[in-house]
Amino acid sequence: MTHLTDLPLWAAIPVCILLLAGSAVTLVGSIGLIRLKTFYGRLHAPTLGSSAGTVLICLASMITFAVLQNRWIFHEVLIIVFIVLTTPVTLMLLGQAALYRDRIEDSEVVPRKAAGETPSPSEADI
Amino acid sequence: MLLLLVLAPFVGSIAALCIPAHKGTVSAWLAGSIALFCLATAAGLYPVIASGKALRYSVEWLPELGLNFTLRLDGFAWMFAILIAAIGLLVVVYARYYMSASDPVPRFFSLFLAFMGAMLGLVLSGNLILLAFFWELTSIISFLLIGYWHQNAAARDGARMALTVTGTGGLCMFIGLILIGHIVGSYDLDVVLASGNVIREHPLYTTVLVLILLGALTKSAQFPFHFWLPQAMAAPTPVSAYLHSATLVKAGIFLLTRLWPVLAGTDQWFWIVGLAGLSTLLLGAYFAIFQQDMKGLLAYSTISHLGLITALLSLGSPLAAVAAIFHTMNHATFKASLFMAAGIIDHETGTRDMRRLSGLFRFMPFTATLAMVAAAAMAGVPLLNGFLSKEMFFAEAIETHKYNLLDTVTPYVATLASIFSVTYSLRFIHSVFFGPPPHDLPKAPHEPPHWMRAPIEFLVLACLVVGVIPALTVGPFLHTAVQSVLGEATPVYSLAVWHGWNVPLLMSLIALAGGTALFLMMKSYLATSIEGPPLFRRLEGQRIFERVLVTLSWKWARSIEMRAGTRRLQQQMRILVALSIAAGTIVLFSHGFNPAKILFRSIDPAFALIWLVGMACAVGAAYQAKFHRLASLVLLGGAGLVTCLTFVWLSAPDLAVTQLLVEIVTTVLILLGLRWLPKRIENQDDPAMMTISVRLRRLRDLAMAVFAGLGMMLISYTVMRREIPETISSYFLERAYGEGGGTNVVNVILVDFRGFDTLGEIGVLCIVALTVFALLLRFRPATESLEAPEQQRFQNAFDDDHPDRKKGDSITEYLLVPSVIMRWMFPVIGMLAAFLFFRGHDLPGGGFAAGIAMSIAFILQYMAGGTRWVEERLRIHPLRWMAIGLTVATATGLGAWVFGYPFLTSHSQYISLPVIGKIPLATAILFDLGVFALVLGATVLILIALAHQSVRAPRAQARAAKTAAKEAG
Amino acid sequence: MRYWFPYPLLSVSLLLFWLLINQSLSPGHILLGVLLGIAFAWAMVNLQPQKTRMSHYGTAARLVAHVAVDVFASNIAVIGVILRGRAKPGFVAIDIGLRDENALAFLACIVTATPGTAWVEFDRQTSVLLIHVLDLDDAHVLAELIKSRYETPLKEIFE
Amino acid sequence: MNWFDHLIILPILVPLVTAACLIPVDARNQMLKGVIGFCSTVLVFVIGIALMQAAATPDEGQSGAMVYLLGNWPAPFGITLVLDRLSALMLVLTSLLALATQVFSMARWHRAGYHFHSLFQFMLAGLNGAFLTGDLFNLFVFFEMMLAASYGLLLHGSGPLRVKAGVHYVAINLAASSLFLIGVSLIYGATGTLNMADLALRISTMGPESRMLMETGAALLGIAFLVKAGMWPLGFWLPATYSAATPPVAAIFAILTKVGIYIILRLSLLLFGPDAGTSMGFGQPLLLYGGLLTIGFGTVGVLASQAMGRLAGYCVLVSSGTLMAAIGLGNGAIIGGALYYLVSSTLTICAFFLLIELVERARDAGADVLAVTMEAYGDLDENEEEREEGEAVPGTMAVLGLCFCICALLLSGLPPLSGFLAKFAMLHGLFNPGDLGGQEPVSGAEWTYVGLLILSGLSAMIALNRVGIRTFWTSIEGTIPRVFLIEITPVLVLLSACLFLSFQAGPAMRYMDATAKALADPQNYIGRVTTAPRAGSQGGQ
Amino acid sequence: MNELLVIWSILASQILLGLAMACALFRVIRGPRAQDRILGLDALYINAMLLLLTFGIRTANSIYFEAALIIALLGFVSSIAFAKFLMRGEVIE
Amino acid sequence: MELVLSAGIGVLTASGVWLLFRPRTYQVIIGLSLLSYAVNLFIFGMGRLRVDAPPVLEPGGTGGLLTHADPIPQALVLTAIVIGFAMTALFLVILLASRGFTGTDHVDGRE
Ligand code: NA
Ligand code: NA
Repeated sequence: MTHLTDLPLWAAIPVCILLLAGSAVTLVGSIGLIRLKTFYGRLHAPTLGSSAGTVLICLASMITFAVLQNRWIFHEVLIIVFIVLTTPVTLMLLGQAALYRDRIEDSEVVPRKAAGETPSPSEADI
Repeated sequence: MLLLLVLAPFVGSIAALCIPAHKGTVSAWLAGSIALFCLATAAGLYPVIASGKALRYSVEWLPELGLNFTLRLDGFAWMFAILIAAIGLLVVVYARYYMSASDPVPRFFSLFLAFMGAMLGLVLSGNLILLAFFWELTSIISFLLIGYWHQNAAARDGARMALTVTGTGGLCMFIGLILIGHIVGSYDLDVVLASGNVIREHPLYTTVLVLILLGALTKSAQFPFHFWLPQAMAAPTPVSAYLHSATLVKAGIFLLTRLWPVLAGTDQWFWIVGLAGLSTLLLGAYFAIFQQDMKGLLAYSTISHLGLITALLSLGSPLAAVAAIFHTMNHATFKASLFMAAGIIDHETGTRDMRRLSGLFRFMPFTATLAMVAAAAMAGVPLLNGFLSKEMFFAEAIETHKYNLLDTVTPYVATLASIFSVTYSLRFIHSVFFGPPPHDLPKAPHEPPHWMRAPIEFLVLACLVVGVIPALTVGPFLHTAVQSVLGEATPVYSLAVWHGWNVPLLMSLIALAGGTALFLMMKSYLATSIEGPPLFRRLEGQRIFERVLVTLSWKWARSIEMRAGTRRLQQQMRILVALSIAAGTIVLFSHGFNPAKILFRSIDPAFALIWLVGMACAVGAAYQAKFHRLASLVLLGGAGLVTCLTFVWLSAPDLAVTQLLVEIVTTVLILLGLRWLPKRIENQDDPAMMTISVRLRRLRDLAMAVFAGLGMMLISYTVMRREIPETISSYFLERAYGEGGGTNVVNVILVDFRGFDTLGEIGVLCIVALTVFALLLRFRPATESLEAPEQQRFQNAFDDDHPDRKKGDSITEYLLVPSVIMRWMFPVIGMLAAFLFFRGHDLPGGGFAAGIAMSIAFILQYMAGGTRWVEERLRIHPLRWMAIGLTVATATGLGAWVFGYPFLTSHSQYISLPVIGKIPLATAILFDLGVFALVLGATVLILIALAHQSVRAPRAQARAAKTAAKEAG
Repeated sequence: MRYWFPYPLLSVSLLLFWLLINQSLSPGHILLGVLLGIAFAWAMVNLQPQKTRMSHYGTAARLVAHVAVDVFASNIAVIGVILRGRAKPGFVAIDIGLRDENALAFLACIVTATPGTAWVEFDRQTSVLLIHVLDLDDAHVLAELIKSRYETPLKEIFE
Repeated sequence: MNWFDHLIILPILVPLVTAACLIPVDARNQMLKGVIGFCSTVLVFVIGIALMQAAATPDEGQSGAMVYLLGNWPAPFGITLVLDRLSALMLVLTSLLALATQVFSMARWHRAGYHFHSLFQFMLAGLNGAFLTGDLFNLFVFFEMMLAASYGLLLHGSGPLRVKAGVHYVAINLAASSLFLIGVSLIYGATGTLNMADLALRISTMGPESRMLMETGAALLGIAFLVKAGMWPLGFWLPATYSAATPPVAAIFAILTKVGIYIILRLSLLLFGPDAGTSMGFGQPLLLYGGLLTIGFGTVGVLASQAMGRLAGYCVLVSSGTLMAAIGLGNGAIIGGALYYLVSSTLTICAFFLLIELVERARDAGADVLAVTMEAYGDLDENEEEREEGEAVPGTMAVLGLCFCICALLLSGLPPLSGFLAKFAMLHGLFNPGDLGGQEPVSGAEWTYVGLLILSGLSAMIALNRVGIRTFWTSIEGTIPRVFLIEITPVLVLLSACLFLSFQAGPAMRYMDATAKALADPQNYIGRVTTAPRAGSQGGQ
Repeated sequence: MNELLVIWSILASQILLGLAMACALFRVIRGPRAQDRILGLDALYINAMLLLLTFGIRTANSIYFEAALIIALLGFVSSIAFAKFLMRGEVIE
Repeated sequence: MELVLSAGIGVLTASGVWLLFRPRTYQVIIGLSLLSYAVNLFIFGMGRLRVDAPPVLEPGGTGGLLTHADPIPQALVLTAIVIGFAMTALFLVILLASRGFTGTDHVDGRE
């Protein structure tokens, strides 16, 4: 069994920095979820966690295990890849759903159906 | 022989059932020969018991409990057996002519024979429990006999009442008899009869007495349980003649007499039995006078005579007992003949109403003469048998037995009742046979066929012969009977017509004179009066009984059922939770529960933070579940996520993985269901609506919920803070690798140590999937959920409104990019499932997790492409997967048999292959494969079945619309 | 060959995935990975995803590098926006020439993974992409940037 | 191990495998499914008889409990199956009921929905597993299997009534299952074992705090079982559920409440017997008073019910309450009689549920519920035209009437059938805890029990009388129902089983008494389980 | 020294992530609209995944990795189910 | 840890039980789910809490309760999770059917 406390200082420092930075970025993203006023604004907030946050923390993990267990297979990459591939799907679908719902309610802040097309009166009803 | 005596009627009964309905005569012959056989057998046994010994026959039935099929024939039983068989034979002859061809006659004789058998069994029982057995049997069969003409409402009611009253009494008596067994230590009649003192001195004596008397008094229709008997007159007359003369009602007398040596002689006995007997005697006679129905009159007279016998038995003197036994015989003869006579009149004239009948002497002189003699016997006219026993009764009545009021009034009551009895006998004869000729009778009266009258002739002859020369005819038989009951206490008595001028004779004369006078006074009143006696007309026992029964068993029962029970789920849940809380609290505090000291120092702040989030999720989910279902579901997901994190934190990676996967599937599942539920309930809690009671109810619910939560918290904290006891897990931890062949102990437990649990668990999953599938095939959505969701309607309308768009463009466009990614995810998730599967035995994962992961891959495709799109491309056979999975898992377990090991014994081995190296092979993997297949199949089936509703419902709707259009057009 | 290996790139990726996730390069795992990779590729045939032939791996590498840099930069920018609490959000419509759906998927991933921009809607008839931008200075500049920096290389790779 | 040793597990495996094999068979071959299922049940029945004989054969001077170590792991570590007289009895009873109801269902009801026979076999597996297992958590698993199948069977045929009843039934039972889990895990947390025999051993030497927690667990567990057994006030779901189920399902449900009773009996005598130290007799007052209240409520319900289905449901409650109170009296002598009563009343109720449907067909001609459900919401139901199996029986009403009479006699405990003997046996045991003639005083609770026993019989008599008269004696205009041989035969078979029990009361009662004795002295059971040898010399590896 | 550093910084980062979860939860509870809640849940999932990664680092045990991987790979499934439910009123058509 | 977890169990139980008393079927199903989390955690807690001691052995090694968490409650929870999932699915479908037949989502099938 290995323990984190066996980590040499030269590795510990970058690991700590990466960890703190990653979680801080994630926290800021989540704060954005609170602070940003509109839904479309908030749509951007989780991406901080899913991009920088994930990458930084995964890096920390890679370093830790590489050093501690002398293991050079970085399966954390998988997490990065999957997060990058799957988060957009959620956000895209959510964004479209929000857009649709706002259009139904005839909200002023959202554009009509994609540019080049003027909203028809019937569309305003829906 | 005894066995034959009891069994023959039952055999005959079954045989009669097999006779076709129209062959009434055959069944009559059958019944007659059985009755004759019984009579002959019983008669043939007389020499054996004449010496005073009892004949016994015993077969083991329930020997451990002291219940044997013991038959015992002594003089008293013999006397009854002869009565039962002889009168039975006569009634059969009579019934042969009485019953009409349109009735199912074989059924009548079948029941009749069964009743005879039960009655014989009752009197021959040598075991108390057997006695109770036949006792209830007589009640039940009499119910069927009384209700024989069940098209008639009176017959139904009468039958029901008879059964209810006598059955209830019988059940009480049953307890009493068991108690006697408890006191005496045996149910054997011989033993019981020898233990009179033990019983009378036992603290339970009064209880026993009351219980047994309840049985006996109800059966023999003693006041205040007499009311069923007149109602039972709705039965066919042969039934009445049999039941109310020699058999059913005499069963109570039989029991009282039988147990007389062990129960009688105490104050309790005297008071209860005496009071019942005397009041029945008097009231029965009084009521009889005012009956307009011939059978009603006879019924009340029966009640009265039974009261007489009971009163005799109450006195506790041996001579009285002799009188009782003697009167039992006599009453049977004259009452049977009177009933038959009444039946003939009813049969020939079509009515039994004495107001309509009159002057029948002209039309049927022979029958009239017979009836007159029998009625005279009933009235106690000298030279007939009724006179003899009544004389004995008077003699006993004037004796002093106990110094109390009841004993003092006995002679007066006896005389008065006798006056009444003369009155009603006179009335019976006079109003039916004398007076002007009858007019507008339903039928023209004439003499019945000779053989129908023959039984009456025989019985009346018996009355006469016994009345004139008692000592020579019934003397010895009576003596045998008396001796078998009283044993050494048998008194000296003489059976003679003439005992000289004495007080009893005086009383008889007073009765005759007074009765005649009374009749003459009331003659005109009776000829026109309405049914029922004055003063007591309102007090109709059966009506009170009916009302009580309805109130008790219907109104009260319902209101209790409503009050003590509930059909509402919420109440039931509250009760369940409240009881659980109570159970836990009581147990804990009976042990002096002391919550473990709360320790703050080992709290991990991050973990605490996570749980703050978790608790907020839980409370939020609970709060939102009413108003915002989607939000509640989201929050539920949050709580689940926190649960997962907890599992990871606290060293349970397997649980975390499984919980996560299940979480995802559950969310999709509930969302699929949410489609068919009402969307959102607007907050209706406007303050005006919130009455105080609603608030209080909520407060109570909240208090209970908080209490339950607090309880769980305290208990779990207490357990978790304790040292772990010596547990069976050490065994698993030590042997998981060495003997189970895997390093992931949890997985080894699941597939090996406790693989049987897993087999059961996947079975449950399989069952649920099948149930869901079956239920959804019959699913009918609520009407407002039937049409497509409003979003789709809007989007489809939008597509329709725009010429450049096709229907369905919106959804295609919406999913254009996401579906690409979702599709490519399919093999990736599949690989993940394979990964989870293969590593399960050594690291977190396993067949279950793999199965769920794989099913998520499929569901994702359904979400991306829709049901039809996927099913055009992928053939998934969830049912087959399930069947294969369960079979594989079981077969793996069975494989161990071949090697002589029990089910599910696993085998693991490492196999070396060139290039690849050592690979582990464990049969447990095969088992896990079964788990995988089943979980995959079941999960997919559940989700897909639910998803299919979106396709099915519109299709069904369209079909319905088409059908409607076709019908319209 | 095509019949046996319908999606070679997919099979290779799956093998890679298998080895990474198992943290092993043992022959047994390679064999298993290959088998599974091929098996799932066959399964994919039924789902009929659009087949695309990828080429220009150099361009792909460059694109990855660009994206990494952009993501990093926009992370910082968005952190700033959130902490400052001031932003000028807005929608931008961009004409996109990409037809290949896999390429579109990549573009979507890039745009969304980059903090500050979010893919909201794509009209297939008009090929107009609507994105939401957290802090919008100039819509045209952004549109051009996306077209040149992401769309063009993707077109090169996939079409 | 020889082949006979494996016989114990077959009552679980045979139905399980049969169920699995029936799943993919096309729903159109329902008859084939039925026949296969029937064969499986027959097999289980035969095995049950063999096991019963084995359990009853004295072995080294003691009545033998056979132990089966699953996976060849020794007790208390692995899961053990234990066969003793009691479990063998329950196995035979279950399969007898199953045979009857299955045949009955094949006339028409199995076509009312889908996967009837699979669910039925699953239920058998679950029931048999619950009877055989010697492990608390495994008991939970089989309980759930049985319950899950019962949910499926209750909903078989769908329809508003069944679904409405289903919501309540499932919700209550899910909550109860949570309690079950809490109880089992608490017991594990306090004692460190799941094996019942091992638990019994540990209880005698347990520290006070562990004992407290263990008893709390047992109390919660008890509540869960009492829900299943239908104790007042936990059993309100029962009449509604039973009367809503399709007849064959309601009939097989007759055994479900008995599972709760079985477990209560098993655990209370095993764990809280004379060796349990201060835990001796734990929970008995609750059982006694709860049982008495249940009889009372059942009695009232029987009187208040108009529909026969509900009436029968309340009869189930009465029977259940009678047994609970009998156990709660803590009088060993009553247990033998109670077991006899259990068998008799279960058979009767099962027959009664089957009979009800046949009888009610006569009452309103349009009661062909099946046809109604079929056409109302069919989708895949095109193949469901009325196909009738077997031939109509002549003299239908007479046969039905006779059967009804017999049922009424049995339910109200009147002679000449086993209902009467059962009541007698219980009362005998109640008054004579020792030998007959011992002069033990009778307590107030015991008197109440006697009174309620009589009252319940009385109310059954009155209510059945009322219903019977209404059905058979007043409905002249009612049509004569079409009843098929394979529908009436099961009823007759069940009733003849009661008849058999009455004639063979002696041997039957000896078996029950021996069972009761073995239960009262669990040392033999515990010893058998804890010393059960593993197969092979070095274990199964 | 480095023990302290590592332990404290991990703890700090876990607390930060825990706070991030709390923020996401705030959005879930607060809404105001369904899409906000779902977005919050998605963020909750990502934060939880990162927390799991830090937990793996803290225990220097890669056994917890799978849980994180599953969130990364499958966590989006429930989110898109929600999103699709919002958009189309049903999850699978 | 114990305190936090037991408080969590308590809150989950209370929320779940509160929902069991509510009249809407949907509330009941959410309540049962919350309750099942609580029960699962409760079962899990019965094996006591251990951090970083998963019951996964070194290849070839043996373990004990000193070095590893108790695996039995974990196995029990796994079974409970599966059964809980199945029951949730079943109950959901039943309540859908109930609503279909009765037109209301009240637990008693009528308002
Ligand atoms: Na973005
Ligand atoms: Na999610």
